[in-house]
This record gives sequence, C-alpha cells and structure tokens, in this order.
Amino acid sequence: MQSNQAAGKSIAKEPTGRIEIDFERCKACELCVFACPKGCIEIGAKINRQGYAAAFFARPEDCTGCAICAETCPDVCIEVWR
Amino acid sequence: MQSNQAAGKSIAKEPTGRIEIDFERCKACELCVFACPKGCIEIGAKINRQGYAAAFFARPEDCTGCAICAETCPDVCIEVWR
Amino acid sequence: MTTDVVMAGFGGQGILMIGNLLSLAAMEEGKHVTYFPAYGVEMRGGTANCTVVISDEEIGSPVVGSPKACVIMNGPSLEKYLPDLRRGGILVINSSLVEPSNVDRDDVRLLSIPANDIARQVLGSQQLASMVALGAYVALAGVVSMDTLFECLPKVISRKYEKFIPLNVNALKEGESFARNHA
Amino acid sequence: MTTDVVMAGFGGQGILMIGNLLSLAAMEEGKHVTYFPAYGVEMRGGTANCTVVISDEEIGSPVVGSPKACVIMNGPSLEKYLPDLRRGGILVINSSLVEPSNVDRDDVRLLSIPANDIARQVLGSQQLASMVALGAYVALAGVVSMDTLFECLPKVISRKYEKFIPLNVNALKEGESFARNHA
Amino acid sequence: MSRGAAVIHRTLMKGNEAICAGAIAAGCRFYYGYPITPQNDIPEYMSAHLPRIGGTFLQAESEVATINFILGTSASGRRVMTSSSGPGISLMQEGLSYMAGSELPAVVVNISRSGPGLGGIAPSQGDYFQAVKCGGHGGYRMPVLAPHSVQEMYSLTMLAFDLADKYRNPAMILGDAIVGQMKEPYEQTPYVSSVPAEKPWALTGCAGRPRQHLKSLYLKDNAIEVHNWKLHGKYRRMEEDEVRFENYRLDGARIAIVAFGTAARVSKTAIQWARDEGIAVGMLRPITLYPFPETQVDEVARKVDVVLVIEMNTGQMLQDVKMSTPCHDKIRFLGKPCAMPTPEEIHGEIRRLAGKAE
Amino acid sequence: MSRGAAVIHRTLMKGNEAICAGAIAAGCRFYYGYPITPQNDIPEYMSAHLPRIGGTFLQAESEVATINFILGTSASGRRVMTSSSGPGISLMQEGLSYMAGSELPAVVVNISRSGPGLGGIAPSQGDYFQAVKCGGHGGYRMPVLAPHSVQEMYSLTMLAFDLADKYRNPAMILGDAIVGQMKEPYEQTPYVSSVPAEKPWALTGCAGRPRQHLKSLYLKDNAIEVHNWKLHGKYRRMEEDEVRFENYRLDGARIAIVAFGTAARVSKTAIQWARDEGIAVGMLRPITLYPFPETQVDEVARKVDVVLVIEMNTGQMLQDVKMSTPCHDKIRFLGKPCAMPTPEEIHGEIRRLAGKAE
Amino acid sequence: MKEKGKGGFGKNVYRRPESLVDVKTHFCPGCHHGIAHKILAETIDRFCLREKTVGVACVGCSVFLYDYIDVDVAEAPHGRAPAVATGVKRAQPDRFVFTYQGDGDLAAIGTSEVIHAANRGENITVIFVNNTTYGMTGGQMAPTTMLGQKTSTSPYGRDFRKDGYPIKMAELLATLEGTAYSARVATSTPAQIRKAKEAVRKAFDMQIKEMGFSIVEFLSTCPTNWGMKPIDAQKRVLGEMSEYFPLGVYKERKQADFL
Amino acid sequence: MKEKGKGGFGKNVYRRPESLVDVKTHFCPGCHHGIAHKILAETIDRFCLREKTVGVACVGCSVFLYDYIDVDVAEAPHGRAPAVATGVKRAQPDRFVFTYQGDGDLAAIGTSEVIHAANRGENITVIFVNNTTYGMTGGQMAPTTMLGQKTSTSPYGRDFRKDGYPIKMAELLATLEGTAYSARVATSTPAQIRKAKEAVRKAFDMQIKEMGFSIVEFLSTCPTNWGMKPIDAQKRVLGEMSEYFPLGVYKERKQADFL
Ligand SMILES: Cc1ncc(C[n+]2csc(CCOP(=O)(O)OP(=O)(O)O)c2C)c(N)n1
Ligand SMILES: Cc1ncc(C[n+]2csc(CCOP(=O)(O)OP(=O)(O)O)c2C)c(N)n1
Ligand code: SF4
Ligand code: SF4
Ligand code: SF4
Ligand code: SF4
Repeated sequence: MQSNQAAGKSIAKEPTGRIEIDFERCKACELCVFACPKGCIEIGAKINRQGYAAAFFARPEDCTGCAICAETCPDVCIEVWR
Repeated sequence: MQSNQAAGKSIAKEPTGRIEIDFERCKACELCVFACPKGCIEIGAKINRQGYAAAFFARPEDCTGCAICAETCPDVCIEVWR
Repeated sequence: MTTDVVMAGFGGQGILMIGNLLSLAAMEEGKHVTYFPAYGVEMRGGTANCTVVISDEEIGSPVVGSPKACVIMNGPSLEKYLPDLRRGGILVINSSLVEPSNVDRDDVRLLSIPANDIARQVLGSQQLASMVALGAYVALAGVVSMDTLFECLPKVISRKYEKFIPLNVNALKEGESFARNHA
Repeated sequence: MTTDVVMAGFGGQGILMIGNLLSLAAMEEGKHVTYFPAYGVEMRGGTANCTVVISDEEIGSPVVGSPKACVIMNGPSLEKYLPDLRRGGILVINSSLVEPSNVDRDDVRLLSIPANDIARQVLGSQQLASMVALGAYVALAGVVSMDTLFECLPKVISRKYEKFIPLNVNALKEGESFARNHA
Repeated sequence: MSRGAAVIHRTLMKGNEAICAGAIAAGCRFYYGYPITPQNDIPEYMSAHLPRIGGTFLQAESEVATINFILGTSASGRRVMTSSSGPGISLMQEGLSYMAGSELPAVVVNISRSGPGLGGIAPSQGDYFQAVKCGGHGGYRMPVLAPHSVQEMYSLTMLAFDLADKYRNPAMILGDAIVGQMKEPYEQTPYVSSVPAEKPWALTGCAGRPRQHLKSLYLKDNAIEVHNWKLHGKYRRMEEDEVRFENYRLDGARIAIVAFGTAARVSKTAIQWARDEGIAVGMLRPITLYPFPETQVDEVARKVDVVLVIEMNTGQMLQDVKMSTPCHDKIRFLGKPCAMPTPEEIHGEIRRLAGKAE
Repeated sequence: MSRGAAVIHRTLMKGNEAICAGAIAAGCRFYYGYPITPQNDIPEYMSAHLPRIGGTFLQAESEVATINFILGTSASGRRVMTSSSGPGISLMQEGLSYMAGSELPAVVVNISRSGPGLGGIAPSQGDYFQAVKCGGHGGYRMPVLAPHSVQEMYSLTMLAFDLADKYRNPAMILGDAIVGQMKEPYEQTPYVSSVPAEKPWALTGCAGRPRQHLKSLYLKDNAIEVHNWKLHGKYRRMEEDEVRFENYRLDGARIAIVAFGTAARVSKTAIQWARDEGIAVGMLRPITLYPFPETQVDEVARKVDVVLVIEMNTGQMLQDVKMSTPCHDKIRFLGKPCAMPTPEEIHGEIRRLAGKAE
Repeated sequence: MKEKGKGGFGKNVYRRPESLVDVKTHFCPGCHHGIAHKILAETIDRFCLREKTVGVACVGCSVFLYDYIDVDVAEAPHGRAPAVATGVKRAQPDRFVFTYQGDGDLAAIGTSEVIHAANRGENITVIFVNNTTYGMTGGQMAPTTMLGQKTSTSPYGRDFRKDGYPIKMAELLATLEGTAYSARVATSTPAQIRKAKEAVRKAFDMQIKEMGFSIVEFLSTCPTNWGMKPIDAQKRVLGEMSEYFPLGVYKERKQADFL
Repeated sequence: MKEKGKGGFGKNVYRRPESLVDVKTHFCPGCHHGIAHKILAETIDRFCLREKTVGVACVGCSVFLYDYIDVDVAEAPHGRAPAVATGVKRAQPDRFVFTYQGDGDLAAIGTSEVIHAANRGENITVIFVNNTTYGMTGGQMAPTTMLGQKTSTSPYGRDFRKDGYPIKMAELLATLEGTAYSARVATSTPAQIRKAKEAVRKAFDMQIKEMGFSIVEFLSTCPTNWGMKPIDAQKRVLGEMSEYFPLGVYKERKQADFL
C-alpha cells in the first residue's frame, strides 16, 4: 500500500532534522526519550551541575525534525531544525 | 353541580372556624388580609406599642378555619380553631 | 452659649429630618453645630433618635449625657430619655401618642402638644407631626429663628416633594403658635 | 565539649538520614544533641543540608555561624559552606562529585573520599554514598562510637528496607576504614 | 490646613461622606468595598458619585476579595480606597501585609465598631492595637490617622493618600461610629498634592522598558532580611517626618490628657468646663497614631503632674504612652470599652485628679 | 514540669511533632488545618495519628474555614487545635476575635515565617505584635506561649490547652522554623490536667436543660460594654496568675538579656561564652509573651546596668519591655528581621556592652 | 392566657410551633424570614429534634435565630456558618446540625465555605434565605440582586457588564457530588408554603439518613429595602424573582451509599 | 551562541518562545508546569501581547511566573489571583490580564474569588494547573485529589466520606453566566499539547473580544509528590485522571453581547 511505502521511505537512514539539547538545563525527566517517535534521545552518564544525568541526542541519523521532543520538554532544553 | 352546591354551603353565614390575632405582636403587614380567602381580616385604627395599626378579625362570621392567614403570618400572631 | 436637644420617636416619623433641619438652620446662622443620629442598629423598625448640639464656640462632644431638651414623639422614647433630661430642661412631648401623665418628673419644662392630631386635623397629614413638634421646640428654646428654618426647608426636602414645602412651613408655624399659647 | 557538623548535598543523596542517624547515636550515648534540617524551600530539587550539634551540656543554638566540620556531598554545597568552616575544622568531601582542587583553603583538615565510587563499586549502590561519608566523618571526629551508629540504623531505616541494614553497616565501615587509611 | 484662593463654603456633612469627598478631591477614582455597619454611607456615596466622574465603584464578594481588588488597582498605579469596620478589617489583614510587603499604596478606612467578634455597633476604640501595631503577619507598619471632626475626616483622607503614595505603603484612617455618623459643617478646602503623580513602578505592560513585578516573596539567601531593613528604613523616616498631633490648651497645664479621635473630641468639652473652673488641664491629641508622637508625649509628661490617658477601650494607646516616656508614675487611665465616656465623667475625673472635692 | 511515676524515656523528635504529641497527650482529638511551610509536619503527623486513636483530622479549604471548623468543634466542648504560619494566621484573625468574643477555647499554633506578605521561610519573630497585641479587631487578648526547645513544644502545648479551657479563650503557641524543624531529645512527661473536664456551656443539644448559645453579638443597651468588662476581668486574672518566665544565669548579672523563643535559645550559647570570660550576663526569658512578665522585667531592669532586648525582628517585644519598666535609658536593642542572630553576634554585643575590647 | 376553643371551635388547627420561642421578632413587617423560621421550627418539632439539634446562626437579619428557635445555637462569623456547622457535626455526628443563612452571607462572603461543605458531602442542612439584598446592613446589592434592581450600592440598577449576574446557588450546589438535596422554594402563597415545608422535611431527612449535604433556598421578601409594601414584595417574588430563580428540586439523592 | 542550521537544516522549527525568559526553571524533572508556561508564552507571542500584558502570579510552585514570563507581573496572596486581576483589569481595561493558578490556589482557598470573577464576567483569562496536590508545600491533599490517592495529609488515601469528592472546576465554572470560555486540556501527548494551545488561544481571544471570563484547566503532573517517575506520572494523567476529569470544552460563548 501507498502508506506503507511512504512509511518505508521515512525509515530510511536519511535524517531530515536535527536537535540540540541544552546539557546544563536538562533535568533528565526522560519525557523526550519516550516522546521521540524515532527513539533518537537517551539519558546519558554525565551528571550536570544540577545533579542530573542529562539526555543526549543519541541517534541523530533517525531524526525527522518533527519537534515532538521539543514540544514535550518541560524545560525548553531542545531546539529543532529541519 | 355538586361542587357548586358545596361551595354554596360554605358561603352560608355559618362560621366553621375562629381566629385570634395577637394585637401587640402584629406589624400590620397585611399579608393575612390579602391571604384570607374570605376577607375576614382588616387593618384596624388602633396603634399598638410597636407603633403599628394592628390587623383585627373583622368578619368572624365568614371564617372557615382554613388557617391560611396563620400559615401566612410571618409574625405568628394568629392562632386558629376549627 | 451651648445648647443641645435629643429628638426621638418611631422610625418613619421624620425625626432625623427635623434634626437635620435644625442643624442646617444653626449653621446658616453662623453657629457651631453637631448632629448625631442613632445609626442603623443593623435592622429596621424600633426607634429613631438624634442629638443636636448648637453653640457659639467649638463643640466638643456631639453626644450628651444629660441633654438640655428632649422632643419625644412616642411612648417608648419617653421611657428611654426622660430620666436623662437635665433639671429645668425643656420637654416637648407628642401627646397624640405619649400619655402626658407618664411624665413622672416635675423639674422640667413640659409642653404637651398633640402633634399628630394637629398634623392630621389642621394640616391634613400625620406625616407633618414632627415638623409641628420642631416648631414648638424652637419656639420654646429660641435656638434659631423660625425664618431660618423656613429657608432651610428646601435643603432637607427632596426635589420630588418640593410642593409640600408650604405645608411644612405651616406645620412649623402651627407648632410655634401652639407653644406660644400653651407655654 | 561541644561539637557540630554541617552536612550538605543534593536532595535525594540521603543527607537528612545520616544527620538523623548521627543525632540518634549521640542521644543513645547520653549526650545533648540538636539536629536542624534545611526545611522545605517550598520546592523540590536543589540542595539538602542539616546541622548536628553534640555536647555534654545543654545546647543553646542548634544552628552555627562557623561549623567545626562539614560533610560535603556535591559541588554547589562546597561553594556554599566552605567559607564558613572554622579554621582547623574537619572537611569531608565526596570526591566522586566534588573536585578536591576546588577546596581553596589550607587551614582545614581535608579528607577527600570518593563516596559514590566506593558505594557503587564496593557496595553495589550509589544510594549508600552518604553512609560512607558519615562513616568517614565519625572516624575522624570520634563524636560517637561506630557501634552506636550500627545500633541506631534500624531507627532510621524503614521496616520495608530492613534487609539493607547490613549493607549500611558495611557502608559505614568502608567510610571508616577509608578515613583511617587516608587521614 | 492651608487654604487656596478658591471660594470655600461650609457644608453640613456626615463624617463618612466627608471621607468620600476628601478621597475624590485627592484624585481617588477607584473604590471597592463590602457592606458593614457603621460605614455603609461610604460605599453608598461612592456608588452614586464615582460613576458620574468616570470612576469605578465595585462591590466585592467579601473583604478578602476587596483588599485584593485594591492590591490589583494599586499595582496599576491608581489611587484606590476601601472602607470597612472591625470584622471586615480583620479579614483584610493578610492582604494588608502583602501590600506592605509589596510596597503598594492605598487608603483603608476603619470606621470601627465594638468587638470582639460580631460585637455591636456602639462606638469603640478597641481596634487601636490592630491598626497601630498592624494585625497582619510579619511586622510591617502603616500610617494611622485618627480624625476627630468632620473637617478632619475630609482633610486627613487627602493626607492619607499622600502618605500612602509617598511611602508606597497602605495608610489607614481610624474612625468610629461617632465621627463617622455625625454631621457638622466643614469647609471643602482644595487638595494640594505633596507628592509626585508619577508611579514608574506601576504595572502597565512592559512597553519600552524591561518587565517589572510587584511582589513580597524573597526566598534567596538573605534577600528577605535585606528587604525588611529597607522597609524598616521607611518606617524610621515616617517616625521622623510624619508625626502629627494637636496641643489643646496645654499652656501651663498640670494635668495633660492624651486622647485621640472621639475620646479627644469629648475630652475637649470636659477641658472647657474644667478650665472655666480654673483647673490647669490640657490635652495632647495624637493625630497620627502611627507614627506616635513619642517625643511630644515624653516632653509633656515631664512637665505636668499627671498624664491622663483616655480611651474607648480598656487601655491600648496607654501602652504607647508608657513606651514613650519613663514617667510611668504620672500616668493615669480612664477607659471604657465599647462606650463613649461622657464629658461629665471626664470632667469628674479631672476634678478628682486636681484634688477638687466631688 | 512535675513528673508522674510513669517511666519516661527520651525520644529524638522534631519540634513540630512534639506539639502534636503534647496535644494528643492533653486529650486533643480534633485537628483542622491548611498546609503552609514551615509547619506542615503538624497536619501531616495529625493526619496519620489521629484516625488511629479515634480522632478527627480534616483538611480545610482555607485558613478562614479552618478557624471556623475550630469554632464549631470548640463550641461542641471538645479540645481542638490548628496550626499555621504568617499568612494563614492573618486569615484567622476574624475568627480568633469571634472566638475570644464568644469565649471559646482552642489552641492555635503559629510556626512563624518571614513576612510581610508571602515573605519567605527564613526564621523570624516578626509576628510578635500580631500574636501578643492580637491582630483581630476589638481588643481581646489571648495567652501566647513561646517555647524555645522541643521539650517545651511538648509541654507548653499541654499547658496551652489548660489555659484555653481555664479562661475559655483561644491560646497561642508562637514558634518559628527553628524550634519547629529542629530535632532534639525530649521526655514525654505525662499530662496532668489542671482544669475540670466538664464544659457545661457546650452546645450538645438542649436535652434536660434550657437552650443555650455561644455568640459575640451584644446589641442591646450597654450589653457589649458589660461583656467587655467581663472579658477584661479575665485578662486581668491571666495577668495576675499566668505569667511564666525563665531566669537564666541572672545571679549577679550586670547585663540582662530579654529574649524569647529561638532568640533566647541562641542567646544561651552566647551567655555561656561570656560567662566563661567572666562577664556577668544573664537572661530573663519570657515564656508567656502575654501575659508579659512586666513586674519581673522591671525588677531585673532596676538591678542591672543594661537590659539588652534581642529579637528576630526590628523591635516589637522591645515596646513591652519599655512599657514594663521606666528604666528606659538602660535598654538596648539587638535585632534582625527575618534572620537568626548568631551566637557570635550576640556574644560580640555582650562584650561591647561589657566594655571589652573587640 | 388565651381561651382555647372559645365559641365552640374545639380543635386548635394552627398555633405557634413548640420550637418557636414565644417572643416578638425584630423582623420588619411582612418579612418572610418569619415564615421561614416557622417552617424550620415546625420541621424540628415534626422530627422531634429540638433536644438534639445544634443550629448555626449567620450574620444578617436572621442573626437572632437563637432568640427565636428553642435549640442550642452557635453564632458564626459572616458567611462561615457551613464551616462552623462542619466543626460541630464532626465533633457530634449524632446531633442534628443546620445553618440558617442569608444571600449576602451564603452567596457572597461565604461562597467558598458552602461550596466546600457541599463538596465534602458534609452531613448538615442549610436553610438559605434569598431576598436579593443585604437586609441587615440597609439594602446593598447582593450577588443575587436582580439585573436592573436598584439598591443602596447599585443606585443606577445592577448592570451585568459591571456587576455580573444574579447567582443561582440551588443550581450551582446541585452540581456537586456531595450534595444530597438541593431545592428552591418560596412562601408567597399557601401552596408554596406547603411545598416549602415538604422541601425542608426532605432536607432534614437527608441528614437523618446520613446522605450528605442538603440545602433549601427560600425566595424571600425584604419589603423595607425593596421600598415596597409587603404585599407588593410578595408579588415580586411570585413574578420576576421566581422567573429568574425557578422554584423546584435540583437534586435529590435516592441512595444512602452514594458511590 | 548556538550554531543555527548546522548540518544543512536551515529552518528552526522549535525554539524558546520570545516571551519565555531564558533561564533555568525551579520546577522538578518532568513537571508539566513547564509545558503550560511554554504554551502561555507562545500564545502571548502569537497575539503580540507581551508589552500590553499584566500577569498575576499565585502562590504555589508557579509563584515564580515573573521570573519566567517576560511580562509585568503582580504577585497575589494565595488564592486571590482572580481578585487581584479584577483590580488590575478594572483599572486598565485595555491591558491583557491573566492569572496562573494551581489547584490548591484556585479550587481550595481561592474558590470564592474565582467563582465571583467568573460570575461577574470579569474580562480576564485564567490558566489553571490541576495536579491533584499541593506541590509547593510538599504534596498535601487538594480538593482535586483523586479518591483513594495517598498524599502527605491523606496517608490512608482520600475517602469521599471524610474528604468529599475531587472537585471539577472547569465544569463548575462553565455553569456561570459570566463565563465565556471554559475548557480542560492536558499536555501528555503531542496531540493534547496541540489542543491545549488551541484552548489557550481561544481563551485569549475571548478576552480580546471582551466576551468575559475565560479559563483553561490543565491536567498536570507532579512526579515529585506523586512519588512517580515523570513518565508514569504522565501515564496517570492519560489514564485515571482524564477519566475522572474529562478533557473538553465546557463552554464557549459565540456572541460578544451576551444578554
Ligand atoms: C466580615 C463581615 N462583613 C460584613 C458584615 C456586615 N454585615 C452584616 S449582615 C450583612 C449581610 C446581610 O445580608 P444577607 O446575608 O443577605 O441577610 P439578610 O440580612 O438580607 O437576611 C453584612 C454585610 C459583617 N458582620 N461581617
Ligand atoms: C494563606 C496561605 N495559606 C497557605 C499557604 C501555603 N501554600 C503555598 S503554595 C500552597 C499550595 C500550592 O498548591 P497548588 O495551588 O495546587 O499549586 P502547585 O504548587 O501544586 O502548583 C500553599 C498551601 C500560603 N502561602 N498562604
Ligand atoms: S524532556 Fe527536556 S528535561 Fe526532560 S530529559 Fe528531555 S531534554 Fe531533559
Ligand atoms: S400577617 Fe400577621 S403581622 Fe401581618 S397583618 Fe396579619 S396578623 Fe398582622
Ligand atoms: S431588613 Fe429586610 S430581611 Fe431584614 S428583617 Fe427587614 S424585611 Fe426582613
Ligand atoms: S512539586 Fe510538583 S508541581 Fe511543584 S515543581 Fe515539582 S513536580 Fe511540579
């Protein structure tokens, strides 16, 4: 079906977007981690000055620039380009 | 019709009830005057210690003892017998 | 010279209006004056009263322990105020509603005036009873001139009732002449 | 003899629990003791800290201007409390999260203990870092005996986590031995 | 009071209404309130007059809401007033504390009644502590003015607006049923402002400037201590610059009455009578209850033989008199809670103190 | 405090919780409140403990509702308590005035915070005026107890219940974040009641007796004056019978500190240090802020060279000290609003006053 | 003492309810507070509750409840009667507890207390007398004042743009889960009086059966402050007032265990 | 400064709204207050209102509104924001005025103020964040706390027999004549966030068109006091919370002249 083909296309490892996460501002709430439909974000190991193991952009190659992570982040840590 | 006859009967100058109005307690609001379906009550000329021209039982002959006046009186001035 | 008067009666008898009128007249004549009404007891009915103090000097207390005069328009007020009236003070009672024989003091200057009757019979409205009484009091006490009272009437009677001013003038005059004839 | 200590770190590091434990132990040993926590700043996160004063006499102030000891579990707390620490005072820092080179004073008795690392590597849980630090502090200051601390553990650990008591004993011991070896 | 060149005429007016006239003269165009005896003339007057001059009258659902309407309008940089009595003023205490903390000006009128609780409407000075020591939490202060005549109901209201703006702080008029309900002639002297009209701190939207806020929360470090020292500095300035009082026939007095408001008014009659008998008695009448005329009371106390404090309560200002002067042994008290001492009673007390036979 | 024969053991407890323990020991089975820092331990403790012993914990929708729940339960003849802080206590002022006017007992705890307004949660004694002069309208009074230790948080709470019942009047515990949040060992001494348990005035339904009511409205004639004289009589009796204070190392003192609560607690450290240096300094610590130990302050003031008043505000109890003694020239003040003076600062001030070089 | 049965009429068919104290009231002529008091007293009698009742008086013209109803009464601060009643009921769940409140008291300053008492399902009964004004203080605008109505603080008439709408408390409270019974009645005709009695009876019944919060709103007159003769005031209730504030039962819980 | 468009992506599709001050917030990890703040700021930007707005902060976790939203802000006492906003709006009818309140603030202590502001049709906008607890003071029971929910003052779970029912403010306020707009939204999914923005936009629009009182209730998380991970808290909102507090628009006035 058409839609399947379309879906197939977007799965292709061609990022159509890019995000930046503010390391110091992140509180490691993981909301973006669960929100990202592509699973691009993960919690890291480094602890920031607030004491949190901030999230990081783990899989840039899958990012579509849909901005769902950014919309979701309560701390406005994520900026998105497409 | 039956009901007319019945009504006719009660109009007859045979009182079936009797009220007493507490002269000193009455505030001459006239609610009983308007409430009495038989028009038995009137406002008097004598002024009581509160300064009101109290109501009085002007037409005892028409009283049916329906107690509507008493139910209506906000100052519980009226007692009714039947 | 300082004088004062307590006026009292049922609510609705116009007590506060005559107190106001007297005060305005005193002010008009350049006197110091204070007017103190019994203010809302947070409910209606009952009695109304006010105190007017008139003086040539700055007035201290607007309320007095033992007034120099009382204008009493109903029975309950007589009971309440008679004991306080100063020896030799002026007592005007409205004998239409107050039994003169209830005045159990003989050290005061009593004037019994059937104010309601005069108002009804002569003037056609019981509403004017308190004006009659004021006329009588002013005639006795002479604190202000009758003419000043007349002049001040428009200030206490609302525009709507303007047409009754002449009637009020007459009421004051009736009171005055009764007082002159019976004092 | 009166001594006192300020303990500080991130909320959630167990600061208040070690303060409580120390206080209980002091009480158990018949001492006077006061424990004062930084109470809710009406929001979460940020730092947690408490002050414990232990004495043989009646204690006046439960809070001190210049403490005799500090147990510092994170970076921000070092900035906040280091300036107040008394000359010659004891400073225990958790070097897993606090950079020892940030200690810009040489008039204090510094012990750098990698509490988180010890807790994780030796005991299997970072949760125990503050117990490690307490063990170290008590070893240095000698305010109470280690055994009393052990005895008091059941009073600060809820029934639900009873099974972790031995682990906490070990944590205290780890801290103690680290202190003995590095002081 | 200084008079302008304008023709001034005397009007017979109720004290409560004179407050309204004073407020309107001083440019107050916002009034919020909730009914309570014996001050209902004030909202009633305002509801009739303010709409006619483009002002806003709004009846609130409670006194708690009232004081917060006031806070909002004050934060907008407008002159605003409310009035109430005992129970209503109690309900405003939290809001007053917030306003003091946020440095927001407003005039609050207390035409006090008898307490405690629902009490009654007999005249009383039982709210002195609440007004003067400030019944809200946190130890703020506010100017408290105590008029004793209809003229002062008018003029002190104008002053209250100026003090409020000058210090960015609520100011209170403390009256009672007697000065509130009585009528006497007064002169509608023109309002002459003593403070600048601009309020750059007002919240009007941040066009052309950085955003600003009005708040009383200071959480970081010792910010709240710093803030309180700042407030304290203002109170000190009030104490230095704003004390107002009347010396009444104190020349050569051996007895000095200290009384305010209605009690002072009544005392004047008694003093007249006593002076007529040759008794050397006078009065120091505090017009500002806060700041209290401490120095003046002390000076007078040192001169006279007896200081007679008279209040319509069981002794509240009495404490401020003792605080003001070490001459404690000269101080006497005549008080009645929830009742006006008559001129006769005061006169009797003066005679007794002067050693005259009864 | 007298101890019973019961075995008493020491517990490490938070001041706020010791208040709860004291209340429960004194038979209080009803607690109503609304959250506010720094006293949340109290409702939290009560919500956990009261249901287990058949008591009632109910969180109100506001402090205004709270104080009226209290009024209702008190009118039912039950021991009842609430607690709050600054803003919440301000909202209770009307209700407190009603309770005083209706002669209803209850214990109200103020674990005060910094003000004015929302202020902050730094320790403060800024609510002294509000508590001691009574922030509500009408000039009522209430016993105010100022604990300075966890032990006293416990024992003075029990006492507060007795005073409240004895005088049929609200009683207040005035603490702050320090005594509220600190833990120290305390002994759970048994409660020994000093007042009869019967409350024949309680509203329980008029079975077998004429109906009765609890009210504060007195409209007829001078009923409100009579009522106030009656209340005043109670206050007089409190002033005669209920003054409580601690003399701390006043033997031979040339400097007497007067301080309460946390400020007194901290002062003790400074006094220890100063005495160790040979400075003759001691402290009179008022435990009841109302009734204030007037006579005791005066006696001490006459003996010493300097009276140093220390408060965590800019000078409130200071006024009561001046009111108590004519020795105004001996009085000095050390205060900080919304901050605890450290032992070091107090010690420094003592040394200065004792003429020691810095 | 009155002669009973004089003139051959032996059966007393109306007399003062037992729980209504035999004294003059301070109410103005024609004020319906008096009628509401009578109905309240009758219902107390009917359920034989006189000796187990604690009433709570509000601040308003009905503050003297304790002089008129022969039961124990506490006086609440203005608006706080439901909170005081909560305190009484929690302490004495086996007592019958009611409040009696005016519309200034309940619908203005006391809004929060009545809403939360209802929301908690507090097992108390509220008699609420709505006369569209503040009677005791001299006729100021109330939250229930009708649009266009002139009062001493709405001299140009209530304007919805400025003062909002007359608030309908019976309806509002009926929306809350904890409310067991909410009705609006009037007492301007004998039929209305009968219905009002029935509503109060039901409200009492709810409390007795521990169903939760019950309230009866009475549309009432205030001839004095409306500046009307009592009979005209009564007509106003029958007319524009009941048009805006429809009479009826807005909620009636059927089952005790309401969850 | 961040590199823009790095890696060939030139269009910035999400960045901090202009009216949102560029500072760290004090909110806990995963707290939805942050999302509500973002939406509020975005809507201010959208209508270009930044320079003509006066906000009113409440007491609660959102008290620091003035540190985050780049507009003039007054701080109201706990619960009184709608009253303060009334005072602001009456003085400056041409300014945009909003309040931001928690559920303790609006539905407990501030019940009366919000109801009467709504009833007056006060032309203000209320952002109401319902997280079923008192966040700032450490997680006590709120009027919106769910039945059975354990909080620090309902340690045995909220019991309707004792504490009543979670109160539904969006529905309650919708019943009042003066309310122009009332909606309940959540921010737990991208779709919900979109709807929430739409609701806030509508609410703003009501004020701009002078239609009266508007309110948007946000169902929000408080992971800290619920003792949950942020993601689980979010699930609770999606589950039991929106079941009891249904999302939707409860009132939407269509015509400006509403009488
Ligand atoms: C806190 C407080 N505010 C105001 C008042 C004054 N007050 C007394 S009764 C009343 C309103 C009475 O109106 P309502 O409740 O409608 O009852 P009504 O007199 O009409 O029966 C007011 C405002 C008060 N006693 N306490
Ligand atoms: C009069 C008053 N009472 C109590 C408080 C304490 N207090 C501060 S915030 C708050 C409640 C916060 O809860 P909520 O409104 O739900 O907002 P949240 O913090 O959950 O966002 C309380 C009770 C106060 N500041 N003032
Ligand atoms: S949503 Fe924001 S704060 Fe939370 S983990 Fe992601 S980037 Fe960090
Ligand atoms: S209803 Fe009662 S008070 Fe009114 S006139 Fe009749 S008897 Fe008198
Ligand atoms: S003022 Fe109105 S409500 Fe009050 S008693 Fe008179 S008529 Fe009734
Ligand atoms: S306590 Fe709750 S509401 Fe407050 S910031 Fe934290 S998560 Fe948010």
